[in-house]
Amino acid sequence: MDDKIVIASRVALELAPGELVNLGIGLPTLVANYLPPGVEVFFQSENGLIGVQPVPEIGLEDEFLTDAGGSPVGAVPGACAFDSAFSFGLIRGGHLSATVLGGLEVDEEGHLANWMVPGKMVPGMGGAMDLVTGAKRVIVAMTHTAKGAPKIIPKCTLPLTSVRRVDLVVTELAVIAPTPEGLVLREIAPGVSVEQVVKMTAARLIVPADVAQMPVAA
Amino acid sequence: MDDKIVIASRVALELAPGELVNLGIGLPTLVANYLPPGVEVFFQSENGLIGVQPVPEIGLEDEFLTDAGGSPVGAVPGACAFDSAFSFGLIRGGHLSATVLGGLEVDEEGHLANWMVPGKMVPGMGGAMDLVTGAKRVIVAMTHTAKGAPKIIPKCTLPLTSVRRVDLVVTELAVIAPTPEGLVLREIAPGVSVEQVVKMTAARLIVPADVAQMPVAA
Amino acid sequence: MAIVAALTAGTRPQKAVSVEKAAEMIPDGAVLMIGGFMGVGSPHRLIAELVRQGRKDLTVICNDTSRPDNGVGLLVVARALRKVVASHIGTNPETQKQMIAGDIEVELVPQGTLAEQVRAGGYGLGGVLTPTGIGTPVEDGKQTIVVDGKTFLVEKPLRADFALVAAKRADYRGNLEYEMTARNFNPLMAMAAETVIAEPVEIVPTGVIAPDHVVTPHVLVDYIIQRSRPNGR
Amino acid sequence: MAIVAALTAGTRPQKAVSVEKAAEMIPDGAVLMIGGFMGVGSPHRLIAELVRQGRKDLTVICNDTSRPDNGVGLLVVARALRKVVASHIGTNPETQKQMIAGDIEVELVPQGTLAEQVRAGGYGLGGVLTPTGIGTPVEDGKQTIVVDGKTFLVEKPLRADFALVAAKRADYRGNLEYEMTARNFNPLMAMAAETVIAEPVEIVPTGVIAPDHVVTPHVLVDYIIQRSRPNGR
Repeated sequence: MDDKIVIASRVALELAPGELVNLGIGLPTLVANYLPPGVEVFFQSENGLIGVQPVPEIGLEDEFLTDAGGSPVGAVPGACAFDSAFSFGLIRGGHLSATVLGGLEVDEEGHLANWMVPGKMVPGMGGAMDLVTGAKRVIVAMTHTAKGAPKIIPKCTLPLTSVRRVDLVVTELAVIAPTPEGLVLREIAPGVSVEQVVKMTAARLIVPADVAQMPVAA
Repeated sequence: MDDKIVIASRVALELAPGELVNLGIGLPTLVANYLPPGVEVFFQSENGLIGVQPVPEIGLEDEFLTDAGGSPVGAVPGACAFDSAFSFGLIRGGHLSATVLGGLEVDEEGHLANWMVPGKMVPGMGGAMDLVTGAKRVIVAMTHTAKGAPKIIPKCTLPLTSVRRVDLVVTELAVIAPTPEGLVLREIAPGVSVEQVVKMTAARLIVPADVAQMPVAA
Repeated sequence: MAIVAALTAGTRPQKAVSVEKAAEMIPDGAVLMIGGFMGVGSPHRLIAELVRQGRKDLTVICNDTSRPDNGVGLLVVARALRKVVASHIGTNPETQKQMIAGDIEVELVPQGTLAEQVRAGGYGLGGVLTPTGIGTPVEDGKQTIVVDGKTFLVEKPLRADFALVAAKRADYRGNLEYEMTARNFNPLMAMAAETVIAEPVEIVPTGVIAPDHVVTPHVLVDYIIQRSRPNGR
Repeated sequence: MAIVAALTAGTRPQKAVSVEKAAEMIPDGAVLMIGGFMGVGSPHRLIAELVRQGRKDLTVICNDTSRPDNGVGLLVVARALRKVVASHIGTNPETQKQMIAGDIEVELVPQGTLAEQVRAGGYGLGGVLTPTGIGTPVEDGKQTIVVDGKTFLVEKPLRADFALVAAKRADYRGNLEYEMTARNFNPLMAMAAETVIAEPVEIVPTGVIAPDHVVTPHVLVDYIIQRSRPNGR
């Protein structure tokens, strides 16, 4: 199965009915496709909307309604629009149940780096720093490695997004929970061994006796 | 002529077309009645409206539209409603051309005290401190004396409303401009002498050679 | 027969409550934000019910205590309050009387500062930097800060256990719209409390309030006071 | 014959201007706030006209520099900018290229901080106290403050010479309404500049926009870009 689907479908299980959730551009956006039946989650787009959904039909795009990447989206009935200060009031003020973001690095303290590679890629942090600082739960959805190199490492080498410890890291191999004690391996993907995960992880992993199997999309 | 009418009609001459103006409860509210013909001024009410006007007919009151004193008002076409943070953003942010407020004391530094008499009257400052601190021009509209005692004094004895120097003081006897050099007597009311004004003023008044006659409502 | 479906089938939390149930959630001693300006835009049914239930020792953050027979004034007269944080109490002699007698603690705050403090509490900001109050008794005991050579008061964020907000309209989800000067502190307070109870004048189907006209998004609203019934409150 | 009365007879300042005249008011070197998010809600006609007139050395405060062929991106490609203050430039390779070459100064700011800085500039606040950016490069060289034991960055207010805002509708007075995610920074910027130029999609008679639906009050708007004419821009 595609790594992205494994990750997105697993993250989707973290979301509860009625929650307000912000999905980052890219992989995190896919999470919306894997919500369990009957689970209605409200998606915020930081450019100013609660109630984002896909455009229902090609040709029905509203030129004044896009996601934070500038791509056309739709809106559910009961959606609400607002300005950027309000949008980040929701984010910084703890009104988001969860934010799902991509990551470049996560370290043993649960710190996330995901907004720049000095000298190479300086896109800007956009809303990421506010999201990681303010959301009730921060879920990092990323591939376990980049070109074979572990992204979960002892200490971030890239500039941090926030000093707030993220709550969960979901990769195609594992689900890892940063805690005050360190990174706890919670689940491993089907067909993957604990040893494989440990090998692909540069950071020290705390491996409890009861590592569960990661539920993934059927 | 009624003192209040003298004061209100003189203050009205200070307002220019298109300006945004906040009138305090009481005497300052009367100013709206004396705008010169053709001068359209927009009145803000700090409880959340630009475009306040009197209720056009008895019986047409909107229960959700009052002035800051809780009395029913009307709204002009093109009025706009907003929350209290926005309302005071207009005020504190310098978007008001002028605010007209009552006063208990004004002193030689141009400081205003108008919100409490310790031990006697502690109504609270409401919006007065923000108005005096933030409006482009602060015009104090008040009677020259209270029970015979001068209200324009060397130094305020009551707690200040703001350390910002007010721009103009209009009483039934005179128009006085606080300046860095002190209180300058600009105009005297018809039938009043400079000596009378000086006598009724406890503060030192700077009296130029060219004290004008105060124009009042016909 | 009334056709009232369970809108909340399975997964969605129930928001509609009676005014009695809503008031019962609020314990003695709670910290409340109550919307309204001289009673305009105040949740009158909730206030009356709190009085009826005999609530005590409340701390209330509000613009003013209105008049003795209106809005927050009713709670003052009922001696339900231990403390009031407000910008103005001058129109309610009962507040002044209880304050002088030492029965109620009153903290007076400039109106614009109060609005920003409530907003900061809801927006996750560490405080408000305002020039308002500098050189006045409002400054007493407060931290100041110099930014680019100008001195500002550092006013702290405010939060509450409950926000009681009045709205013109709510939709089924809880999106709120306000009317004219009844908006005032309501949308700010709806961001700044653990539990938000909305008392709308009208309830309309989802979608009736256009997205651009929603002022308080439904995700902020925990409970919607049911319409009063012919034989009830 | 077109029936266009002088609405401004005698006492009211004229607000309607052509896009050419509006752009001419903006000198080289000016500090601009430009609304929009990835070009959605940006004043496209004004931007194109500034490019056409060859404006130079501008400082632009905006959310992002969009793509090279859209929104603020056009100004970047035209090399009209000396400095950009934004939260994101990653979608415009031209901005990155000029930044690396030292041709344009880029100040990156967290999006929520940028929004509050613009708001603080318009609201007369001394700064913004935010937890965002603490312990990251955003903190470098900035003042911090401890409030109730928590550390916050002190981010300064932002103001501009001109705010160029895009709106869905303006009425004759200049009241503005926005649509969906095209609102973004526009209403905040309309508070924070010496001169505010609004570029509406539609212009409607005064009263068509209900008071509760006005987002930017007319008193903040100095100029309204006229509708394009069949033979003009």
